[in-house]
Amino acid sequence: MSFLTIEDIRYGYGTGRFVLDHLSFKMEKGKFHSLLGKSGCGKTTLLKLACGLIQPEQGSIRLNGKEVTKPLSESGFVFQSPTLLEWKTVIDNVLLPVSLKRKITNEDREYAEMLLSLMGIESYMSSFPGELSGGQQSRVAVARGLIQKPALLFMDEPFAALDAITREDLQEDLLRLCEMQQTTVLFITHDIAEAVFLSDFISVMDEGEIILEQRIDLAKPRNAETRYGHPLNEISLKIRRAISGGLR
Amino acid sequence: MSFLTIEDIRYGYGTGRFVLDHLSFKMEKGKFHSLLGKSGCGKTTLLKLACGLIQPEQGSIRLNGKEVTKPLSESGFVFQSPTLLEWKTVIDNVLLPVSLKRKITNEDREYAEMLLSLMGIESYMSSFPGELSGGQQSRVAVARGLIQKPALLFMDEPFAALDAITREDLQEDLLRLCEMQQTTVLFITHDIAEAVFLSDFISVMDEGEIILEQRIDLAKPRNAETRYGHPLNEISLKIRRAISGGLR
Amino acid sequence: MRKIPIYSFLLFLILLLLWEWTARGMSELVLPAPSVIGETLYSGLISGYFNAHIVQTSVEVLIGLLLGSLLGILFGILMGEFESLRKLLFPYVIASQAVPKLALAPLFILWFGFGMTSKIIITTLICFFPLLENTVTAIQYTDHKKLELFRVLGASRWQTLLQLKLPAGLPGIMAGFRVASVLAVVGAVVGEFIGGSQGLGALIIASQGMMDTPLMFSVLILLTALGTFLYFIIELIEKRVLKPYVKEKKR
Amino acid sequence: MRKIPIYSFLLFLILLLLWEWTARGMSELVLPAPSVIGETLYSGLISGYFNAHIVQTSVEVLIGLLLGSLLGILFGILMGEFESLRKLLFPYVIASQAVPKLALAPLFILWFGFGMTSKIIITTLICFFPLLENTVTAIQYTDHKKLELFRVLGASRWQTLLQLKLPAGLPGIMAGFRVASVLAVVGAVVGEFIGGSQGLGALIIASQGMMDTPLMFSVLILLTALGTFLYFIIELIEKRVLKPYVKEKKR
Amino acid sequence: GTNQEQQTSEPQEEKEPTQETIRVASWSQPITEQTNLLVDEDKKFFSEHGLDMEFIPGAGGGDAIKNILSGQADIAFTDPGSLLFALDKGEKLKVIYNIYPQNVFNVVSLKEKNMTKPEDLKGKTIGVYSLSSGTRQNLLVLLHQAGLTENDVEIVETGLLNFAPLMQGQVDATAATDTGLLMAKEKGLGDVNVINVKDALNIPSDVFVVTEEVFNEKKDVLQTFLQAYQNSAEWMINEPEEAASLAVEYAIDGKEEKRNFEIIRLRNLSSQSELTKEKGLGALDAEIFQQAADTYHSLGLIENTLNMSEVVEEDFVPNKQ
Ligand SMILES: Nc1ncnc2c1ncn2[C@@H]1O[C@H](COP(=O)(O)OP(=O)(O)OP(=O)(O)O)[C@@H](O)[C@H]1O
Ligand SMILES: Nc1ncnc2c1ncn2[C@@H]1O[C@H](COP(=O)(O)OP(=O)(O)OP(=O)(O)O)[C@@H](O)[C@H]1O
Ligand SMILES: Cc1ncc(C[n+]2csc(CCO)c2C)c(N)n1
Ligand SMILES: [Mg+2]
Ligand SMILES: [Mg+2]
Repeated sequence: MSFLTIEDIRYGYGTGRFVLDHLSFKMEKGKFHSLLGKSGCGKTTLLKLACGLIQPEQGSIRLNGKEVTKPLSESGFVFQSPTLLEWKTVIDNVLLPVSLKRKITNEDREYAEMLLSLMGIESYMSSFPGELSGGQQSRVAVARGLIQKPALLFMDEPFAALDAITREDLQEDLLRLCEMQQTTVLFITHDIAEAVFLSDFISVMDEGEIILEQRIDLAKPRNAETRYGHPLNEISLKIRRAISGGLR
Repeated sequence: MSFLTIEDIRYGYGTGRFVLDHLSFKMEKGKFHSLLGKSGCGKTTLLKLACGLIQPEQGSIRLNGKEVTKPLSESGFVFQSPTLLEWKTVIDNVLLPVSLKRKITNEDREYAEMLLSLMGIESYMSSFPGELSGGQQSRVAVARGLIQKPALLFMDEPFAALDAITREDLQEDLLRLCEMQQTTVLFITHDIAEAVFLSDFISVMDEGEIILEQRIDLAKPRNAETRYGHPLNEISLKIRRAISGGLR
Repeated sequence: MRKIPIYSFLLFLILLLLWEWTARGMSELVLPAPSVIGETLYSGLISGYFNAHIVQTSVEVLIGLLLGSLLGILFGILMGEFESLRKLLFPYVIASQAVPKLALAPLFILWFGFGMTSKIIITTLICFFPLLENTVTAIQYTDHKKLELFRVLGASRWQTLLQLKLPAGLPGIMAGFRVASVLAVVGAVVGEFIGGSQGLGALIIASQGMMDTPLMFSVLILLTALGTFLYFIIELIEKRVLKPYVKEKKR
Repeated sequence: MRKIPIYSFLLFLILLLLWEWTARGMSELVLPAPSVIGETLYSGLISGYFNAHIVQTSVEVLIGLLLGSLLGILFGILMGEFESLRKLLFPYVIASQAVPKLALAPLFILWFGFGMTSKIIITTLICFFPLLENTVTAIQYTDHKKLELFRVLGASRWQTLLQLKLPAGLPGIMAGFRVASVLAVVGAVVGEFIGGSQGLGALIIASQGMMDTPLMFSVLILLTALGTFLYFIIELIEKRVLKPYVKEKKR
Repeated sequence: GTNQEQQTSEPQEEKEPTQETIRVASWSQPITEQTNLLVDEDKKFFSEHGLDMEFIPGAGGGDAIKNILSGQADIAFTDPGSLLFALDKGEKLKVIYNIYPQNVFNVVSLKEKNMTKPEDLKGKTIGVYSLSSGTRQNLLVLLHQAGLTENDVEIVETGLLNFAPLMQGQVDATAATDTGLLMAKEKGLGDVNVINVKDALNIPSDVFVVTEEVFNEKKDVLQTFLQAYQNSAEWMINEPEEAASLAVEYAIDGKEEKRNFEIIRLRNLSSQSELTKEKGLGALDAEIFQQAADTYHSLGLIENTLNMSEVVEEDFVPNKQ
């Protein structure tokens, strides 16, 4: 049974051209889904549609059979750009989603600090976003996306601004967290190996269409071994070919 | 003979902590230099110092023996975030550096169009930045950085928001352009393979220090073969170890 | 949303009726009924009685607004760019604003004559301030990433101003312009209060002398119309000028 | 940069001398010399002659500014959030601004009495507009990425307003506040022009009636001081409130 | 000045080659009651004397005096109150013509209040235009003559629409002028009692004032001007209907001819007195000005005792033929 179903949707930004057309997509509960594809192919658009931020012109988006018409606020989000509030400290930025729901408890604060130290930026807790490096800002955004222990998590290139090492650490942390909390994830990335390492399902897009759906059956828990193992490489190559094959 | 010399500089953002301390760095004329390192280690800071955007508290930065005290406006720049002017069209954004120097000629316009089509976004020429995807915006910024055919080029993670395929295309285009124009480049990236593929010299930073300087002697012109060849992989591994070894 | 004009009209009607009803129980001297005012306004417009006054005031308002806005933006730029200039000049700017123009009438007449000039100067002075403050603010809060970009591109101060700070600050500057456009009307009228023999302000004084409140209210309505017209024009300009911003920022 | 106070003082001195020199050749009734004004001001301050007037006007200014700012922000929020409300109300807002308060003064007196109320209402009305316009603009030009963030986090309209639109628009709103603070002084004084037996505005009128121009100029100087003081206070508040912005945006 | 004005006293003379400019600073805008001063284009009272008369509007008698002090005007059309204040400040001024020898100020109360004499004002609330207005000064004069002071009444400022609070009952009485009362009656003011200030102290309402400097340097022009003004005032007295119809065009408040006529009638009355019947329009009497100055002094409105015989210059007034 699929959790989130996108059926035959169409979307354009009012420019006459449809960015997505006749696109269908499914997400299974508790699974990790990745979207890959050339820059500008419509990944971000699809993610925004899936999370209810924008509405399709045609077709339907259903969560557990119920039409999605507005953002599912119990989900977690990490946008392509960090989008932090400059006038709040790092920890307050992380706690923002909670503070919009209810009073912040000590537990929330502790969890936020835990996430920040997972992200390796616990020492910047009281800094303002303007005082952070690009990668540090994007890690604050990731912590903010995770603060609510969401059942549904949308992430748009969350690790793009990070070095390989930090990135791998965070991938493993993310996988652990998601497994623990049975999170359903929609993840956009340009790093094919990252997608394969993390995902249960990978969809490759091209010019507004999904041109490949790939199930990843690598054993869990995944670790450094998985990462440099042959199976991962093979799948990576296949996906890579799909992406570049999409080159028309 | 080195072209740009950074000697024993120290820099802090006024927070009491020095981001860079006793750092020295050299760039050779016409060569491609990459900076790698964990997020927050001070790469962007070093690049801003090198290009004259900020001044060190101690130490000296010299270009051809002459102290650098303000940005070298004949150079090219690509910042970590695209930073486009929302009220100008894509092509006008690309032409901005020229328009600040002199009247735009037809040649400029043609060159801008050429760069945009190299970047694969020639069809968005008359769009506004707000109508582009994240990766498309970053490609506009790259085109803007190249428009002046600069002798000196500073790029801060220019390809981070791009998919693997586009990225590889652009890497090759960039290499070709730089070779043609004998450009000296300072390039920041998190993609180790990218750095190795592109560079003549790689410096690995950690906590404000340069912990590894590596000359890359791979044959030129570099192509797909270089990319998947054994030598590249080996160097990559070494650099990777340096970065993670920096983990203290 | 399409029913706004209807609601708007209904609200207007209700207010009018309320007014009419209140005024019925009162002397015309205190609060003339809208019907009476309407009559006075209509006959005055038909007979051309208002024409010369309207033209006079409009000319003052337009010239004053133009000068005031230009000066406001100019000084806003200077005081936004040069902190020192700001510190140097701001006491005088505040003096020019906090002092009621009405009190300085004889000086204005002494310096600029009792003709249109002194009225235009008063209007200019009044328009000047909102634009100044909004321009200063717009200039000071430019996104620092874009500023870095311009620095690195070797843009001159002048270029940074014209191509970055002003365009980026345009929404704020336009807000100042909207405020100024309405204040300009008040400015011209206050200018005419101090010894003008023509213009809507002079007419207000005259109508008060005649205790002709319906006439006074007619003039007030004309002033409102003038203000609304200016505001509307500026909104139109704004919509055109700010289109790219709206594309990016509003949705 | 450290020499600014000196230059500022020098400029002031030069202007003062110029004034003294001009005034020497003129009747004291038209333009009194600064020395004469200084004397009047000093003796008035020493003898406590101004005290009650200063207090009265300050109270009106403060209450009016407070009310006007609150209303301005409130209506700015409403009209910024609800396009329909904006369309519905803006003719009345413009009417309230384009109509010179001085003309309505007799009516204000009739409606609100001779006391402080009518002065406060006039001040409120005058302060209101710059804050309204700047708030509307600040609200309308919020960064759309941050708006998306708040939408996605399920923030209510109210939360988006309080935690995003207002803080993000604070620099613009503060600019409106600075304008309002200085206009408040003019508002209170204009209110006192008609029907006030106390307050600096009443003192201006009285001094004009007695043709005591040095006294009038003393009052104008007090008004400038009051305006400068308010402006200064608001700048201080601004510097504190806007610190995080400055961190990010200014350097 | 040149001698040319002398020759121009013959009214028939056509356009002079050189016209002498004379600027008159009024206390008001160009209003109906000053029609005679405004209709030069039609009636040529001034241009036939070779005068190019320029009307400078003002907002109050103080403005008029400031305008002559600053050299913006030659002659001020102003009230004696403003004159006295300026003299008190040490300005050197001359009164050269009595425009309205009658005091036009009054205190108006509703009939039912039954206030008929100045003494009845005790303890009452009385409205004035503003603290600086002639209504207040004249109210004080009236009270003074009745042995009352400012402290015996409550004076409130009501602005120009001062009859409205009277009709609404917010004040017991209001200080006004004859024309103000006329308008108010037109607006439905019911039966009222009027206490006229002229019955207490008949200080003239308006005079022509010049600075000593102008007085000394432009004697001829001034005399020519006064002659022309006198002619115009006589015309207004003789042809009130014509004046009323011309006012429609020339006066800013001349919308209705009928009302213009009423105003002009009132001003014609206040232009004439026993003295003017004897000596001609504009005749001055230093004595009444001295009384005014003394009253203002004892009221504390001015600080110095003034010698008005030095100020009032009777010789310039054209004599009755
Ligand atoms: N404006 C600032 N004020 C204070 N501290 C800053 C500021 N900018 C950067 N820093 C600090 O300086 C250090 C180096 O930052 P820098 O931007 O150079 O890192 P980076 O190597 O480019 O990282 P990334 O890969 O994440 O972009 C970081 O620890 C950061 O917190
Ligand atoms: N606001 C907008 N207005 C008009 N067109 C838009 C807008 N946003 C995106 N587009 C267009 O829609 C297409 C898909 O954009 P989208 O952001 O979904 O791409 P993406 O796959 O996320 O790309 P990237 O990897 O570069 O982030 C692009 O061609 C882009 O030009
Ligand atoms: C007939 C006549 N009516 C009213 C006034 C007006 N007025 C009388 S005293 C005074 C105070 C000075 O401002 C003013 C304005 C006048 N001069 N002449
Ligand atoms: Mg995207
Ligand atoms: Mg960086």
